[in-house]
Amino acid sequence: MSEAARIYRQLYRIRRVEEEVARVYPTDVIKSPVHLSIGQESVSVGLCEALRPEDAAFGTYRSHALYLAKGGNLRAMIAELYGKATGCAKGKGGSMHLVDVAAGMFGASAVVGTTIPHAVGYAYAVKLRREPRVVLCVFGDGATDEGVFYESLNFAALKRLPVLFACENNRYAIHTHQRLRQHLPEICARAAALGIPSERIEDADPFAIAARARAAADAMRGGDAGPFFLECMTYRWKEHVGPGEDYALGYRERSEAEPWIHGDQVAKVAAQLPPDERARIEEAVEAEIADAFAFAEKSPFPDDAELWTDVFREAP
Amino acid sequence: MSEAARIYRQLYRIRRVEEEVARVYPTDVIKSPVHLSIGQESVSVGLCEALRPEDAAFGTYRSHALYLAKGGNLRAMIAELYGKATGCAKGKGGSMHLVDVAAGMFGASAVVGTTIPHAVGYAYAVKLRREPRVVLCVFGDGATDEGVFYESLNFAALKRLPVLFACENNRYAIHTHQRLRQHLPEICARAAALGIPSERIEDADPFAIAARARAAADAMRGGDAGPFFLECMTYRWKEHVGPGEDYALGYRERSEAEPWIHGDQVAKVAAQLPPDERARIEEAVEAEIADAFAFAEKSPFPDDAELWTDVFREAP
Amino acid sequence: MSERDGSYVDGLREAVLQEMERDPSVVCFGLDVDDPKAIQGTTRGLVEKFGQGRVFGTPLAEDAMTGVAIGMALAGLRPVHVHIRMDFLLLAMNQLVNIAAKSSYMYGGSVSVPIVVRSMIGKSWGQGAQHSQGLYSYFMHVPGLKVAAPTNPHDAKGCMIAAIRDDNPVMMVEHRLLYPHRGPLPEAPYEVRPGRARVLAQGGDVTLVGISHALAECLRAQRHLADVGVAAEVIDPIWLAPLDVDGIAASVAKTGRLVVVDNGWTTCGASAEIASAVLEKLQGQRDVRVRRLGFANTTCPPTPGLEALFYPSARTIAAAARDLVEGRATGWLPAERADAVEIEFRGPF
Amino acid sequence: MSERDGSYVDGLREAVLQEMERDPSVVCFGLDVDDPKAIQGTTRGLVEKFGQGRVFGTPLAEDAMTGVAIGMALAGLRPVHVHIRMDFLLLAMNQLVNIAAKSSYMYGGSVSVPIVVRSMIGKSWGQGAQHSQGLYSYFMHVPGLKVAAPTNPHDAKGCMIAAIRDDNPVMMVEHRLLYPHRGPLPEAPYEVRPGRARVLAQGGDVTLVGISHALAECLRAQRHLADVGVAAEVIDPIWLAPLDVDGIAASVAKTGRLVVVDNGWTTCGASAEIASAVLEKLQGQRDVRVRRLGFANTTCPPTPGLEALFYPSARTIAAAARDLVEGRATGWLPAERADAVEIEFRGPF
Ligand SMILES: Cc1ncc(C[n+]2csc(CCOP(=O)(O)OP(=O)(O)O)c2C)c(N)n1
Ligand SMILES: Cc1ncc(C[n+]2csc(CCOP(=O)(O)OP(=O)(O)O)c2C)c(N)n1
Ligand SMILES: [Mg+2]
Ligand SMILES: [Mg+2]
Repeated sequence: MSEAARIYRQLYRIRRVEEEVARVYPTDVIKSPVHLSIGQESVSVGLCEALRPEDAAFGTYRSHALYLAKGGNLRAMIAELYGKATGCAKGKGGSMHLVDVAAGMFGASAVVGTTIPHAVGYAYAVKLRREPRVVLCVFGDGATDEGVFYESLNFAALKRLPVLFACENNRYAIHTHQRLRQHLPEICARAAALGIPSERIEDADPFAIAARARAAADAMRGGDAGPFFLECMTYRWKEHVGPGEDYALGYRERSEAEPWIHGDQVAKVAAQLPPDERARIEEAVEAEIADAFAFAEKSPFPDDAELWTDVFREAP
Repeated sequence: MSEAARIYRQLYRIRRVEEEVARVYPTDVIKSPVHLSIGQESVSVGLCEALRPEDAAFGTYRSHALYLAKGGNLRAMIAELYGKATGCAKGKGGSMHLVDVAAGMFGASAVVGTTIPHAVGYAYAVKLRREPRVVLCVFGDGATDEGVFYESLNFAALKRLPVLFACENNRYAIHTHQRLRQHLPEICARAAALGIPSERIEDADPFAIAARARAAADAMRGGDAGPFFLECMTYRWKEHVGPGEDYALGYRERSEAEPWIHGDQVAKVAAQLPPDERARIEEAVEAEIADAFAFAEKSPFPDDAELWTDVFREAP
Repeated sequence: MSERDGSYVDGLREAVLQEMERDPSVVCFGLDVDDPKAIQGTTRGLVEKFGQGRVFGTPLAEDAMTGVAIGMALAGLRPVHVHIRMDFLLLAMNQLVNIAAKSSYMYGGSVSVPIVVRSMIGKSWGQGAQHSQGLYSYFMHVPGLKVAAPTNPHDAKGCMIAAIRDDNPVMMVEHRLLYPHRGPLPEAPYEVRPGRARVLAQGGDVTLVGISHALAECLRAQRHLADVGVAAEVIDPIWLAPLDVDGIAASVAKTGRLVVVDNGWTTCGASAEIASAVLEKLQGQRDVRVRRLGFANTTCPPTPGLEALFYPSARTIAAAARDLVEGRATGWLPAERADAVEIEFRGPF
Repeated sequence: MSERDGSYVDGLREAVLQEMERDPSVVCFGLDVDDPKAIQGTTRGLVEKFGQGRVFGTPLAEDAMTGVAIGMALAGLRPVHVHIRMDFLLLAMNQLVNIAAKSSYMYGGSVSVPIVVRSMIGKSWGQGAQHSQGLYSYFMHVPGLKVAAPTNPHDAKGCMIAAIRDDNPVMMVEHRLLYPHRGPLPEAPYEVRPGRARVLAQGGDVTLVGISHALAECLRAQRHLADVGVAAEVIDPIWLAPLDVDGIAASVAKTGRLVVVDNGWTTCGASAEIASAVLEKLQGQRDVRVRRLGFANTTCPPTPGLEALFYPSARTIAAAARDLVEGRATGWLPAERADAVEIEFRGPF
């Protein structure tokens, strides 16, 4: 598959999965909070395009896109949202805690900023064992307010760890704009001051993100190049949590969204493909999605006894 | 009094108080940890020279110098070290928790970095009430590793608060050099990245510190100029905690200390004064110190019932 | 004169509003306090009325912002710091425990730290591992903090006013499911101070103590128990620190049986404290039987079936209380009754 | 074959050293682990032997470094993270409680977090408000964490090895005053696993449970009590989570009297848990009298006279136990005895 085809398949798949989640949500089959990435897909897709299957990724409660882009199992994800025993966390995690160890998709946490040091610690292990792997660490602009962000970057810089930090800057933490939280909205400068080279990509172009991420990742693999910081500007189309829109709330104008909606990366990349290739991709994805929702639908809920398992990992 | 005389009096007084603390320490009259500022006096003295009595200061467990420079009561300080009821915290704080509200000397805490946000919050109140006051916030280089440092500076910058941040950089956190904790040892750049103008003073010259601090403080008084960040290089002559030296431990060489000992600011400022003026100052200070130790010596220990008071501030 | 009615949300909002009117040193801040959702309405209108100096949203910085609140308090303000989840207070433990709780003591009484920290406990709709914890026993553990957990609109307002006027740090524990609850809500300001638990239903067979939202379950359990002839006395501690041990013990001295139902884990929790304090107090006077109920000793799962098992409910509380009264495992579990089901919470959050 | 002797410090050091030799995935880090003082000697020699990759000092960043440990564990390492004061763990609560304790459960068993967190409790020589806290009840409270509080060199080594080999997060609680204590210390590696409290002295009149350094005081109290004809059974729980309630209850079933002496505050503390768990277990079988002792319900003052009052001592424990046995306030306080005084700790720290 060409890079464009690969990227389009990812973009389309994530967009459509989330649209389906939004569509079924009002029927209450998903009885837990969902934070959709609609509009932001190209960031995760571009970043993961630079990764190898054996690389690791850490995300947030808004990680449907990252999970899928990194190769997480779709059936297990939808089943997890439905709270089913076949979910990626057996129904014990939910949308905010997606995990797929086989795909290298680790920890997604509901507490902002908390997985940043996990990525750094994982990278420490990778470097100690001299493995030619990298770790992708994705978080929002809100996370860059938190102290743990600085502590983690400082340590990654000090130990020259193979971490690709990626800030998905959609300008908002819930309903609060970055300018109401940071005097200087220069997140790259913060990373640079700690000794981490950094760069901002303004338009969420997945090819540009992939290219920059690949260069950074390949440079740090197995060596001493140390971490890199990418700030990817993007925009959340839906409400902070839930399936709807929220322009009526008044904290932002629809006009702010419009350039992003017009510049939609899913449509842009679609336009790069020959129509038949595009159709083939879309058809396959639609079938996969239908299968995943059907799988989730018919999977059983966990047994009551499952309440008590997994608190501790029992000795083998 | 001339500025030189004022500064010398402060420097000499702090140096001599701490020398006396070190002298009596082996007799066990002080039964708690002491973190001496010997060698670092000029930083607190220069900074406080820029303050007015109504300004507030926040420090650390290593705050004998700051407390005295800010006008803290000497008798109450020595009595506190002795654990006496007449101490500034009635014997319930000790050397690490010096306080003198009347002198504007607030909170000194034993947990690194914890008083930084207090200074910021205090400054918020000052600004809200439009008072022409500033807040001095002193901490070590070690504190700039901690997340709370970044969170606090970010908020101070965002709200344009009248805080003079002052990092007393003696290069060590206990026995660990800054280069083992930070990839880039550019603390000023960290403040700048958050939107706070910053400057480093290399030689701990109290006149230079005072001049820079005064300019910054006066600019921010009652207005919207916002915080300023000063990094003051200095050197700790004694061990991290306790009255002795520690060059034998092996984590640093005496040769590293030597330029600082040769360039001792106490001696330098002394040399600027006419001998008789200097003698008068020294004599007065010696009498004051003798009085303070005698006062501490003969003060009573707190009554047993004091164990139970002050847990809560009782309603008036 | 007919009493005014209002919700728990109204109580919280009105308390802060009235105190801010009365006392210019009161300020209110926290993530999202000034956003369109206004912390489920509890901070609605404050910024319009008092301006952005006294009411403001903050960066995400739980640790520093708690320290900022302490610094404000040292400068004479009375900050109310709001958190949408109690779980996030785990980022603020250093400032709360090492500083706020200790400042008065370790500075020999020369300062005080009158801060109020509001935080919400989530439940149901798959809040999951990190949005469901009731961690107030952490605050009860440490001398120097006060803790209120009001369960109705009247007390929400009264505790909040008392908290703001208190010269010490006070933690306000607010359960999200209580927010829509309605009840009498006097308009004029008043305080519900620490010191006195409240008896909500009288009975001689067993004492049910319910903490935060668990009180609502206890009140429903009391009706299930009445159906089978067991008379339960239901007690609302209101304040967890200081705790009215005497008030609870007085009831247990009568019933001889104590069920403490917590909205948190039992191990080293509020239920452990209440059980052991009451038993210490009554030993030698009265033989007492005791049972602690709380979260299952697991992490909270979001999937609905397991989530329901995770929490004590009116029915499981009633069953445990009856077993205690009869001194044996009766196997009884009351049937659902339409008038004893919680209003369902529906997402997204 | 004569048993080898060693100190608590030796036990801790040897455990980590042997495990690092056995298992290349074990790493050890924390502020100052590689400095000349080597955490009072407990990490001495490790960096020389295993290199700076596996043993390293860190920046001051308790929150992130705890997260780093978790990330390492997710990648298959077994980190031992060291803190010179338990008080500093208040900065790490989010990672410990929201992540380490919950990862296995909230990721449906697909990951585990085998980290060991060592931290020290300070006492005496004016450690004061923020260098004296025994906050382990915070860790007992949350499902998913294990907690060990060994009181002698043998158990220090055995618990540490068990902790490192455990696939779950384990908190090691180490009291500074125990560090110089000496005792039998077998050379070959062995585990002291959770599950079994140890009876250190037998007696039929009262059960003394001592946590961490409080156990040393209980052993001295037992001698004071023997002087007046009271036979105390002394129990060391060793592990606080999981806790051997059955073992303690078996002793109390015999004596009918329980004194729990903690090295922390009593409210919602380990002593509240032990008292209520034992009482719940024995109710209906045996009438039990109970007393909890711990820190005074105040902040720890540094001045020596008040500091001495802040802690339970062998003498106050003995007095409380005798009062419990006699069922009245006897007013007895044993005289100091030369063979029952703690080796004095002298500063600077
Ligand atoms: C430590 C913490 N504080 C507050 C919250 C509440 N909260 C949930 S999501 C969120 C916004 C985070 O914004 P950002 O990091 O930009 O991510 P985005 O939602 O935009 O993807 C906040 C404040 C939280 N979950 N964790
Ligand atoms: C949060 C925290 N972590 C660790 C410690 C242990 N500690 C005490 S002093 C100190 C060094 C701090 O260095 P710095 O801030 O440079 O101050 P200095 O002692 O050099 O004046 C450390 C790590 C502490 N007190 N608090
Ligand atoms: Mg955002
Ligand atoms: Mg330093």
